[in-house]
Amino acid sequence: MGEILDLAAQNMISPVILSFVLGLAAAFFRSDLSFPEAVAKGMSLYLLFAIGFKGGAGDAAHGVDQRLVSALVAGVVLSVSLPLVAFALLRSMTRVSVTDAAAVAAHYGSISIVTFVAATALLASQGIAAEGYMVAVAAAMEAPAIASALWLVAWRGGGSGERMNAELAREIMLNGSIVLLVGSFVIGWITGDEGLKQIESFIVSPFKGVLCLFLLDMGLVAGRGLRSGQAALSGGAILFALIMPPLGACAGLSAALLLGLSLGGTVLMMVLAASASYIAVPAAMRVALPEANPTLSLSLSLGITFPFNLMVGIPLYLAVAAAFVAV
Amino acid sequence: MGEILDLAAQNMISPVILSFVLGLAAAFFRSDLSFPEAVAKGMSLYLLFAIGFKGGAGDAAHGVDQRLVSALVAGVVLSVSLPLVAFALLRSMTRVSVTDAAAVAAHYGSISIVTFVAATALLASQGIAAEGYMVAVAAAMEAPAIASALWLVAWRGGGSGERMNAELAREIMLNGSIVLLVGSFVIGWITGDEGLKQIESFIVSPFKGVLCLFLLDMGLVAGRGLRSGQAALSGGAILFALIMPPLGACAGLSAALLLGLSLGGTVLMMVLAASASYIAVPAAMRVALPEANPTLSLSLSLGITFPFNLMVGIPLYLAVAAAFVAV
Amino acid sequence: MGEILDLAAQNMISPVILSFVLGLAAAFFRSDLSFPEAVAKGMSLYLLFAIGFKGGAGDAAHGVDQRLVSALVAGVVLSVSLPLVAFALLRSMTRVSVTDAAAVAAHYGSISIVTFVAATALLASQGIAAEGYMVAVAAAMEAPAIASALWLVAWRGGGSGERMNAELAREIMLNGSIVLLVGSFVIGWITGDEGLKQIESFIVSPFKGVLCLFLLDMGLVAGRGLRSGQAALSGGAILFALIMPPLGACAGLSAALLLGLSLGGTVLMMVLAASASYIAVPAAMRVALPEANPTLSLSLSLGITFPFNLMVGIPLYLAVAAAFVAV
Amino acid sequence: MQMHQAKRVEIIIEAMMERRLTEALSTAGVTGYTVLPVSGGSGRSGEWSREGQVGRAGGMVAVICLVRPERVDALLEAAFAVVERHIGVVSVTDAQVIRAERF
Amino acid sequence: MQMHQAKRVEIIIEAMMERRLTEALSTAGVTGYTVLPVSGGSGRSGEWSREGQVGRAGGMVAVICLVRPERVDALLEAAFAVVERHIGVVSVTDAQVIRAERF
Amino acid sequence: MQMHQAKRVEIIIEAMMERRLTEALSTAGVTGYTVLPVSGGSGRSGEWSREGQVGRAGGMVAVICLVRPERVDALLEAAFAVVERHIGVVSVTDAQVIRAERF
Ligand SMILES: Nc1ncnc2c1ncn2[C@@H]1O[C@H](COP(=O)(O)O)[C@@H](O)[C@H]1O
Ligand SMILES: Nc1ncnc2c1ncn2[C@@H]1O[C@H](COP(=O)(O)O)[C@@H](O)[C@H]1O
Ligand SMILES: Nc1ncnc2c1ncn2[C@@H]1O[C@H](COP(=O)(O)O)[C@@H](O)[C@H]1O
Ligand code: NA
Ligand code: NA
Ligand code: NA
Repeated sequence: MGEILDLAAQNMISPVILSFVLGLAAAFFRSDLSFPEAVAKGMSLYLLFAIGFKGGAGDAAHGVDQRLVSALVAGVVLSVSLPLVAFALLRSMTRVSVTDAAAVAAHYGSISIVTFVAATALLASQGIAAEGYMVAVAAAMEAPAIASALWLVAWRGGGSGERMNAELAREIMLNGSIVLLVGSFVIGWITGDEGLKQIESFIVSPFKGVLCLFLLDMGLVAGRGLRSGQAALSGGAILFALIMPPLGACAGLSAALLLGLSLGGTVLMMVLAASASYIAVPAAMRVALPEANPTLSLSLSLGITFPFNLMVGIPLYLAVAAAFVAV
Repeated sequence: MGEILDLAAQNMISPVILSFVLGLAAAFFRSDLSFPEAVAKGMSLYLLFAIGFKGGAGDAAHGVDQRLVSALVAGVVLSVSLPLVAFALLRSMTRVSVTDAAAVAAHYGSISIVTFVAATALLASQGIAAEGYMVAVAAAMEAPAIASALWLVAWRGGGSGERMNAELAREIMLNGSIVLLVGSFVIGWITGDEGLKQIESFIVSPFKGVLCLFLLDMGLVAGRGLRSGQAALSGGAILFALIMPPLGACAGLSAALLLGLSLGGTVLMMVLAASASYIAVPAAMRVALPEANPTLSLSLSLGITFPFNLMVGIPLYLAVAAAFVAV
Repeated sequence: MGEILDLAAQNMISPVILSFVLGLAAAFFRSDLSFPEAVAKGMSLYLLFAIGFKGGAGDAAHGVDQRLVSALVAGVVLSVSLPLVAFALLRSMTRVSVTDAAAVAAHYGSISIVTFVAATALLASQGIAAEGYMVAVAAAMEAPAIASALWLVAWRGGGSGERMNAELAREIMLNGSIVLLVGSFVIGWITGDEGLKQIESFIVSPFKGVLCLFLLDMGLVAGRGLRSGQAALSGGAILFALIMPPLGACAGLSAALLLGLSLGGTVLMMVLAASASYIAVPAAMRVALPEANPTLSLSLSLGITFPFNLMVGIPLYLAVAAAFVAV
Repeated sequence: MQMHQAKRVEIIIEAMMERRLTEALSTAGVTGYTVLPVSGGSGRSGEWSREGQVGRAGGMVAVICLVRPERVDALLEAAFAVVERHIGVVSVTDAQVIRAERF
Repeated sequence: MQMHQAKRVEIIIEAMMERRLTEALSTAGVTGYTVLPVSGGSGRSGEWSREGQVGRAGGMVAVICLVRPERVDALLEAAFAVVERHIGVVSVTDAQVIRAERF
Repeated sequence: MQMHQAKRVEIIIEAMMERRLTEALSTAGVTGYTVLPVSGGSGRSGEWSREGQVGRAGGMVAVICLVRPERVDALLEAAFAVVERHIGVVSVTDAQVIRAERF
């Protein structure tokens, strides 16, 4: 227990987390500090490219083993099934409509890539290795949750939800962040260590610094979102946003143990399951479930679950994983 | 004397200064070279974060000594009182209105963070250390000059200047650049050398290169501003923009000697006092003194004082400081 | 022959080329992956500054020898004369109008700086040095082709082409990319190795990584352009876009042999002659030859010639040059 | 200068729906439109701003179409079919254009 | 398609005043508006452009409000109180909108 | 609020021609205009978008001028001379402005 607190405390005073806190604080006090949209997007493209490439290059050495495939399957299963849990919880804990519950559920089945990135940074700083292909698992988990949510709406009759058609499916699967993550994973895998060496001083050395600035921006956006989204948040919804991540992490842990992942891989699987989308799913929901209130989903996923995972969740999941997985 | 010229010459042919000159020249010959607004803002956010963090981390080792507080007080006093000098000079040397004189005075009481950054770069290249907390002093000097200017207008009846109310004060104090500078200073201070090591290859190694590109952009903006602002500039105003910096530097020198700052800290204090704002104050003036002509203030501070300090001032102040402060 | 294929294969699986392919693929499958305009421009400003500076710093050691001047002259001659070849080919191979043929010809007389950059990256990875002043040659070759094209239109009466007047000439010569390239070349030349050392970790180490992201963006833009420009492309035009680069490369080779350039310099001269503009010339054509169809020129230069040079051309030119120039 | 009657239709719609809207416009025979970026706004669903945002969701764009008066109805049907279930505003103004052959 | 009369108010104002303007609009009962970025312009105070700029001062934004005709006066009073001492332009056009319940 | 008749002229033109247009407007006595960025569009020359683009060619801007009705003809002549050979659209709407002394 003391060890967890220690790790959490150490995590809390890293530049990465403090930058996020600075952003939150600036938004809270209504500072006009802000990043241009283009700069924020540029940083996120950089992070996706770097994390994908490094994952691929890390795996190139080992070759694609059998476990990649089973990990992908496990990820998809988690992404499809976690929304059902989230939906049930939301319908019992809050009074949100079927459509809203389904939309929120989709966010929690999917993943937050920046939470994943923060977890890899923490693992790296602790010298804990992880399977490179977890990046591919992350990409695989982005979309399936959306299908679950649309199915929930169709089943429970929550409005005129657009049916999952081929056009929509294509759009979701070829979402920019999925394509960039998978693409750079493949490039890293093909070019391997040789390729990594060529662009190391771009994607490895400055990585953590960029992550700081990006989290500063995320803090600003999350803080602003919380301020304006407050009204939409009931106590039950907030509770949900704090309970769902550990529940997801448990599911991720089970999957990781079944797969026999390393300690690092287990933590990352937990983080993926525990985190909630704030890019791919919100976009898909606007197209497929326009009646759902976007403010509710984003306040929960970006305003509550994201900070929770960043500050408390990740070290917690690491401590729990360490109890289950021999190093 | 020869030594000063030497240093000035050496300063002049550094990539940093030459990049600025390139920008000026490109604007002068009406090249369409330009940086997107988002990129310029992104670079300035980077520079503020990096300089703040490094300042904080540098101080973490020493602990906050008593001198931080006295240096902050000295900075505030300079920022409040220099506008009075500037106002008096402007009213006697030029025929600008009370409002315009007050607005210009506010710019000169406040500081230019990029001049400060350029000075730290020169100090670093000369191997001269400086107090990390000078970054905090820089932040503290941004705003007080605005209050002075508004008071001058109220006193001399120069129009319907908005009174300094709580809302306006909050807005000015929580200006994005102040929050980022102070925030990253605090993060640097908390995480110390350990934190610095984590993000060094982002905020230290590429720093000077980013500064080059940023100064290239500043040259373009300053040059364009000079071209279109020319008309607003009388000989007296130009003279003011060349006399005020050394005057401010003298005031800064006195303060630094009183405080017993190191050679590096003394130079930085002189630079802060000598430099004129081009971000925080112009914004505040548009809200509080909309009748003031923004072209005049910006032409003077960005078009004349900024290049003067960059190219002549900084090495001059260093030479003078070296005569007063034992290394 | 086997060696060429080897080099081409090795080139193909570098992160740089694969990033471009990823962009092409993403555009082809209509992914919504995209870079903000400001980020794309920011990366191109970075690449221009870095390549210019490095070229200048590389030359500073040697001093400007006589060959710089003759290389510049050779570049201008190539830029002026290649459009005549391109025009003749286009008029015989396709049925495009005089104006369109002239506009396309201007693109092929001018150069693509990112193809040049990719070639320097390949040379560097093979440990082959090149004359730093080739950057200046690149800059010198950007504009003259435009004059040729306007002259072709005037001669063949292809519409109301704006005559090359002083205003237009100034605008073209002071095009942002030319000014930045020449300016940073001069800065690099003045500050030399000393200057380079100061900003090395900004313009050297991360260079290749930025190039990857930039080429990813170029792939997206080229792919999107091809998809929407398809209709404008006849078989003859496509053939032209594949034949013209090797022809240009031959002309470049001859020039390089005459000048007695090193192996690296020879390759770069070939690449310059072989590549087609996609920034400076398209902009000039919109002003001077607005009747020309911009989609045609861009589809050919960016959609066909650029990928051809990047993936096949550069290693091919290197192999050919190696047969002619002793190392 | 000889001017021609036209309608200026301005559709402010979620960025995510832009492609669907412009495809619907094309299908309805509208060939010309211009898209302006939007940096923020406010409506029944609250205030928003693009600052620091990464995703496209939560942003809007303004699509401007100049059309001949007789075509405005077809355009509005098409636009409305897309906008109907979505956040968005459609307004029409009388305008005059030069070069009528273009619309 | 059934259309409803409305007014389209376009306020071009200094970026620094954006928040004050939108707060004044809200206070005046205007709930919907859209903010467009502005990249440059010219007026009595000279020409300007956002290129390469870092600060917000010196930039402008365009705020577009569609309102029912009877509400336009309240809106203009509110806007004018903010714009009065500041650089800015306010124009009103007759427009038609679909979905009147929104305005 | 006292309003004054004016014309709102909106010129959507290639970004490369922006400077030539605004110089022509100034020459024609138009002192005020505002430039809005344009992110994409479609016309006879096909669809386009600014995403990921580096050069200025292929982009457009929207220039808005509010002028007194009696000045609109001079403005249109000047604008047309620039737009004539180029891609672009010009529309004019009736508007009302406050502070007539500004136009
Ligand atoms: N009356 C209006 N005038 C201008 N823009 C509006 C208006 N109402 C809504 N909008 C825009 O449409 C968006 C969504 O509106 P709403 O569906 O009411 O939340 C707002 O955020 C504004 O950008
Ligand atoms: N007549 C006008 N039409 C359109 N925009 C204008 C007009 N007059 C002024 N503006 C805009 O308002 C800004 C400030 O105008 P001014 O206060 O005249 O300097 C200008 O830079 C333009 O962006
Ligand atoms: N009817 C229209 N309404 C609005 N914008 C248009 C219209 N026609 C053309 N445009 C704009 O002008 C550009 C060039 O048009 P065009 O010359 O027809 O290719 C288009 O890409 C649009 O941005
Ligand atoms: Na999840
Ligand atoms: Na000062
Ligand atoms: Na060429």
